[in-house]
Amino acid sequence: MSIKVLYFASLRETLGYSHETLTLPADISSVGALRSHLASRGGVWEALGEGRNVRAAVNQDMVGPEAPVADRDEVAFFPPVTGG
Amino acid sequence: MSIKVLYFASLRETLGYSHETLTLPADISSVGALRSHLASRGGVWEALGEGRNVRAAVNQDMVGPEAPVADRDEVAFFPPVTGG
Amino acid sequence: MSVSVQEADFDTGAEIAALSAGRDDVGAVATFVGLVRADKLAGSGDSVQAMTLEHYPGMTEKALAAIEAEAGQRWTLLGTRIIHRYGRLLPGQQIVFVGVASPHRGDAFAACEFIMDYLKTRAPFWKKEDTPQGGQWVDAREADDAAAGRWAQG
Amino acid sequence: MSVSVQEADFDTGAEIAALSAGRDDVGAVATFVGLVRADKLAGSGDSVQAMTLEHYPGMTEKALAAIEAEAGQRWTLLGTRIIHRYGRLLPGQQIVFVGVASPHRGDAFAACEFIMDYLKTRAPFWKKEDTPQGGQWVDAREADDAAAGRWAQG
Repeated sequence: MSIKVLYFASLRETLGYSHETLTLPADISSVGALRSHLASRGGVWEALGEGRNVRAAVNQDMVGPEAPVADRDEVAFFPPVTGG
Repeated sequence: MSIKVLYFASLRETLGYSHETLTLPADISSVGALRSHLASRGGVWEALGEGRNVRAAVNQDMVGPEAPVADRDEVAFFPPVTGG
Repeated sequence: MSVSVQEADFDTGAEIAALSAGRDDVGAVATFVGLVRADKLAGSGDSVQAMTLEHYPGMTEKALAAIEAEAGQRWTLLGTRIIHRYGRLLPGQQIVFVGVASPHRGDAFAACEFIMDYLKTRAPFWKKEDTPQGGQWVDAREADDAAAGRWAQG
Repeated sequence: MSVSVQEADFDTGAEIAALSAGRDDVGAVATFVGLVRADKLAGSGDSVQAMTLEHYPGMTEKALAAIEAEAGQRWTLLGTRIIHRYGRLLPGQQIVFVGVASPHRGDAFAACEFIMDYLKTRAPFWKKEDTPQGGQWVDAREADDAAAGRWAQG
């Protein structure tokens, strides 16, 4: 399964990446599982770890950790929004 | 005691007066008493009678019937306002 | 803080700009513009063709200034502006402008709505609608009293 | 009904006029303008010197359109307009415009405040303040979550 992952704002700066394309193991099928998978890279990626205030979107809709992730999805992680 | 009385909107049209200057009997010292005094003229002036929806101001502040009326005051009677 | 009662139209963009001009502490400007609607008349196919606004010169300005002052006591405001027109107005034309500047949006929204609700029940304006059957005074709405009543302090 | 996400400034007067242009059924236009404040920074005498707004192109427009559509389902609206800027902005400059046209003021005010509250918590924008000590991301405010929570339907 191949997906695109985007990072924004402080998370983008911390990770040093604005986006990446990933081939995921078959057992990673939710946003929460993807996030844990990324955090397990260690180092700066712990910014995605449990307890960090990170929001997610799949295909440009904000979602919770239980949301499914499918092939070719666009998944984004970012801090709570501060527009307006 | 001499006062000026103003009438506005539908009340002005009904009465046929926009204003008048009145010399009041000494026993008329409140807005409510003045209103009854005017209504007792009969005819179109019954538009100021009890039960009619009329508001009052003394010296350009909206007041209730208990408000005092003093020499040289400007008293106004009008229907409920409909601006905005 | 300023109030105008006038026959002339107003420029909403210029009024909004003036509320934050030359300062850097305004984070929020909430505004309201009221316009003449061509409402259908009950019991006929006709619509309102124009509206004439009468007011009580002197008291109008005093009432609007008092409403503005009360809003300034209730909320943190950096500027307020009230403009109300009188005279003959056509459907689509502007009647009233209320603009409120504040550091924060909550105060700006609340104060703007408060001013409109109080204006509707306390400022001495009266509307008369021109219809094909002649002039007809607009009745006060109980909903406006209820809206103003929401702001009563316990 | 229209949404713009842009670097360019906007003309509030023209946007307000467009919300009732050519129609005679709009009685109320409620608007909000958000601006950059030169807030004092905690623990220093310095102030915010500029702000850079980052956003998520594509999702931003989608989120704003969804908020606008939800407002249109909750209230009787005749037009809505949302403009949100991104890029570098200075204190006093405009960030966001929300305008809502309705027959009646109650719906216009409620929908305008609803859109702002939802925009603050659901639209993917992030602010970074320029300070003499460098860039600093703005933290989300719990008060904004609480404001958006008010509109939850039971």
